Amino acid sequence: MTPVGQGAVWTVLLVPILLGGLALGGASFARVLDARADGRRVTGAVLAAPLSATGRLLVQQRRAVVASDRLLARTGVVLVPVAAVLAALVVPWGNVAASDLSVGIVWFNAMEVVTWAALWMAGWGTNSVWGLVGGYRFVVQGLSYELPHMFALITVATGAGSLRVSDVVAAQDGLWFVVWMPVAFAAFLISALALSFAGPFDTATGRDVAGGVLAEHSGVDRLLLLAGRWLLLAAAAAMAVALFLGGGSGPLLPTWLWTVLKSAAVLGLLVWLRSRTATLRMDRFVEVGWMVLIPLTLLQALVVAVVVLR
Amino acid sequence: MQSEFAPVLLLLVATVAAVAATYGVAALVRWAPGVLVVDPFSSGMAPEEHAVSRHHVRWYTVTMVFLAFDMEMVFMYPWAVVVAQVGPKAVVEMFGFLAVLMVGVVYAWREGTFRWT
Amino acid sequence: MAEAVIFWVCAAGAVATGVAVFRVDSMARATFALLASFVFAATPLLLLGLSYLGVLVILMMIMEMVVMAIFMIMLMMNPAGLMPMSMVHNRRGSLAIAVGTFVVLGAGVLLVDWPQRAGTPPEDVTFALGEALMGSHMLVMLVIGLGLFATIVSAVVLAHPRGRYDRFGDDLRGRPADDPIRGGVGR
Amino acid sequence: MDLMRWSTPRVLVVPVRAGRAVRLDVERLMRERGWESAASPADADLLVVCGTPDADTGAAVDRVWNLLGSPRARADIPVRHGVAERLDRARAELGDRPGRPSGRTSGRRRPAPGDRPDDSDDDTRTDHDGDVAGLPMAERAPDRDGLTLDRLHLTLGPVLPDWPAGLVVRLAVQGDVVQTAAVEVWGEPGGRWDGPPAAAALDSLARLLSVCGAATATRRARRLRDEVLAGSADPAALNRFARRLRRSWTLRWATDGVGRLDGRHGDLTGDATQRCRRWLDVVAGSPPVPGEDRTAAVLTALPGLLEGQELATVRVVVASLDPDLESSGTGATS
Repeated sequence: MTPVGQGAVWTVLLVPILLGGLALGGASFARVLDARADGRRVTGAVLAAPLSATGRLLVQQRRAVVASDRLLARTGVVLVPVAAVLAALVVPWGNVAASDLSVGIVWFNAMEVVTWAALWMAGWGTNSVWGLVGGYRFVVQGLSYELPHMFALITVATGAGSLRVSDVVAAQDGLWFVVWMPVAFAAFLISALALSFAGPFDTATGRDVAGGVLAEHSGVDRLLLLAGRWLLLAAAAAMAVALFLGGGSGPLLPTWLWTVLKSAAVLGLLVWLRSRTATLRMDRFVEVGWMVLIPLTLLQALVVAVVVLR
Repeated sequence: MQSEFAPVLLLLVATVAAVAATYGVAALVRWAPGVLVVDPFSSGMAPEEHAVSRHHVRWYTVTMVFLAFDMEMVFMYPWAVVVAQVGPKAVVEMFGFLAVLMVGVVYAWREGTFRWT
Repeated sequence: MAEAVIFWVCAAGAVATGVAVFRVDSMARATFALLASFVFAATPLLLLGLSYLGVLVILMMIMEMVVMAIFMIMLMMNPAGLMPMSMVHNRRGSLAIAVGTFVVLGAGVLLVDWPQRAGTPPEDVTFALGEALMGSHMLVMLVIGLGLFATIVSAVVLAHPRGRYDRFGDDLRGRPADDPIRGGVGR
Repeated sequence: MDLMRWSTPRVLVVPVRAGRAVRLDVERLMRERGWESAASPADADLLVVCGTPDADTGAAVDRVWNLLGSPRARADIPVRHGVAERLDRARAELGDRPGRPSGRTSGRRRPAPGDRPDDSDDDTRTDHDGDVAGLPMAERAPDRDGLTLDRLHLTLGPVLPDWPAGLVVRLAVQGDVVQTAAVEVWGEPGGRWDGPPAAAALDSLARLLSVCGAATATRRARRLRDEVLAGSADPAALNRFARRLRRSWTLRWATDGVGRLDGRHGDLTGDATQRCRRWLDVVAGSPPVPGEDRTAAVLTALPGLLEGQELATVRVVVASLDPDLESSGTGATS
């Protein structure tokens, strides 16, 4: 397989487009699962539901709670999609990376952490109990998933001996990392759901707190938060492909297509998991994150480090 | 800019422009302009006070344990890059370091830090 | 040229957001103004080619400032700043210290004879950092490790309201633990 | 713009005591048409009131109606006749009208000159009482652990998605821990539930699943409920559904140890998981445990179960007990 190279400058502009397409596909798939659970037929309208919902939110009036901190709330809302797209910058699409940063893995980590601040601001800024509780729930979720997430990333970096995503892809020539780092892969998938506050990790926007962070956002603000959530999930799925599933390697098809297909498959898996689970309450998950996930991912890192020594 | 971060700047500008465009489109197609200022949703009751007050979190010790544990990331990312070259010494040292921290975490667990109290 | 522009934008941004920390009424805004200031300060590191350190500062500062926001809002009066308040105390003394520090540092910048660069920067700065940590600066890392361990223990001892004797009883044999809200591991 | 015509509305369903028949119809039609249930007024553009609310509940519904941004539409459906038509009409209203005049405010702000929409931050004004924008800041009160902390008041119900009709729980929370809880019942009850017990169990289950965040299982529960009511349910499908939920460990995690009631409470005994299992038994075909005045027992036990708990468990406790206020005569407005 040809090694991943730095693309021309304009390829940067492909990142939001590809990521947006992937996110839209994921959202459509979620609607399909919903429709099947409801016993409705899957029609074109169901597939296009994310688009029509976008239209609906664009038309909807914006609202703000009295005496709310609109500056913080809007900053938080805007930061979610922006951080998602920036995180996806280092993902190689086939053998072209829009930007192959030498510290790509740390960059992904840093951009994903932006959602901590963003969601907290978006919740606190609404001056509503629901938003407040949701924002705080996301912070404690972050405190619990972040270390296993980092250890998964470090395990990959150890395996490749580099923080550069293209080196990670090159190191998987022959044997994908998922084969000998299954625990890290699982931890990464868990944290992919957690960092995009989706699926079993949606306490921050739970129905039990009337939507939490989302409770008081409507119109275009709500649109950006929801879009940002899908973009984050898509970015994490694409990153999982580069880190664990050999990037664009595969027979017959061009490498970029393999990347897209694998990303879509991982995203589909995440969306399916999301639909099949109940929300994990944070008063339970904190302890699991610290006492189960951290030791497991540490052991995985140890195994990989020993293997790398040879 | 010779730095490798030039594409980051470009993408940042492009994304912010896209977000601004979304706001712009919304402003054009919205049926009702402006921002509706409302009371917070309280199941149909009138709110009794502003929600933004001192918010007591019951898991604040977790934040401190996290900050301490998190510091080892500063070392661990560069460690991951060199471990193959440096050899067994690097593995022993890093995991010794982590084992010490893990003992601290287990201690904190026994004290009930990871529970809402 | 572009580098100079970015540097000056970041410099001005860092100072402006730093000033904002003391000008805004809201603890939440003050915290995130400080975060913005740190991010502006981290960007010149990226310009210097210290990619790892620059990104790391951004990563760490986001996490730390979010934690700081939690404590600011838990402990400070009127955290939303809905009532007017001031973040400034002892105006005269702090002004004197600030001006004095600025003069000393500024004088240092102008008066010190800056050395010429000896040698060349390493090819891969992150790799060099890792080698230094695992080699010549090993002791530093070990000391920090023990320091962090002590931090965890003392934070728990000082700040945690309920200890093991509250949870397991005086003989530490009570199972399951007596907690007001149960957790995820070991019931 | 036609953008509203393409999309499916998001509906804030307001259940009213004695309005169960209407609610069941509304929920079935929503499911068939793919209309989603909104979690809060900001999420909604359609407000559907199922039944005839009493004066207090009506005022609460009006207050919530004021929180909906434009475009919005409202359907008050007092009786079971013509539910589909009323929903259609509300839907059409949503797509046709240019919305309400812009810039309505909460009334807590000084009226802007000329009722102009206001995009500035000047709604945060301190008046002479020390109130900001017409609302006071939170007061402090002693908490469970002997500290003195800021306290927020939060009311759950009457207008809240996935909430038992007519129940109002007033909470005082510090951080996200409940310090005090008081229970009220609003409105007048309707007739007894005469449908199959499996449908009642599925209806209660759907509420519990929804607040536990099991979105797909919620949809499936509602669908099966409608099938049971229509008499077209496949026993195998019901069994499969019950078996699958019994196996779901995330659901068990959400309910284990929550809201535990000891002995002498009939089918309320145990924690939320056990109560959930009992519903699943009924769904799978076993006869329901006859409980004498279950509703009164729930209302008595509720405050004690909620105090000292984290906010996340409050909804689970209530949903797992699910007082049947829609048909029960217990507890007039208190």
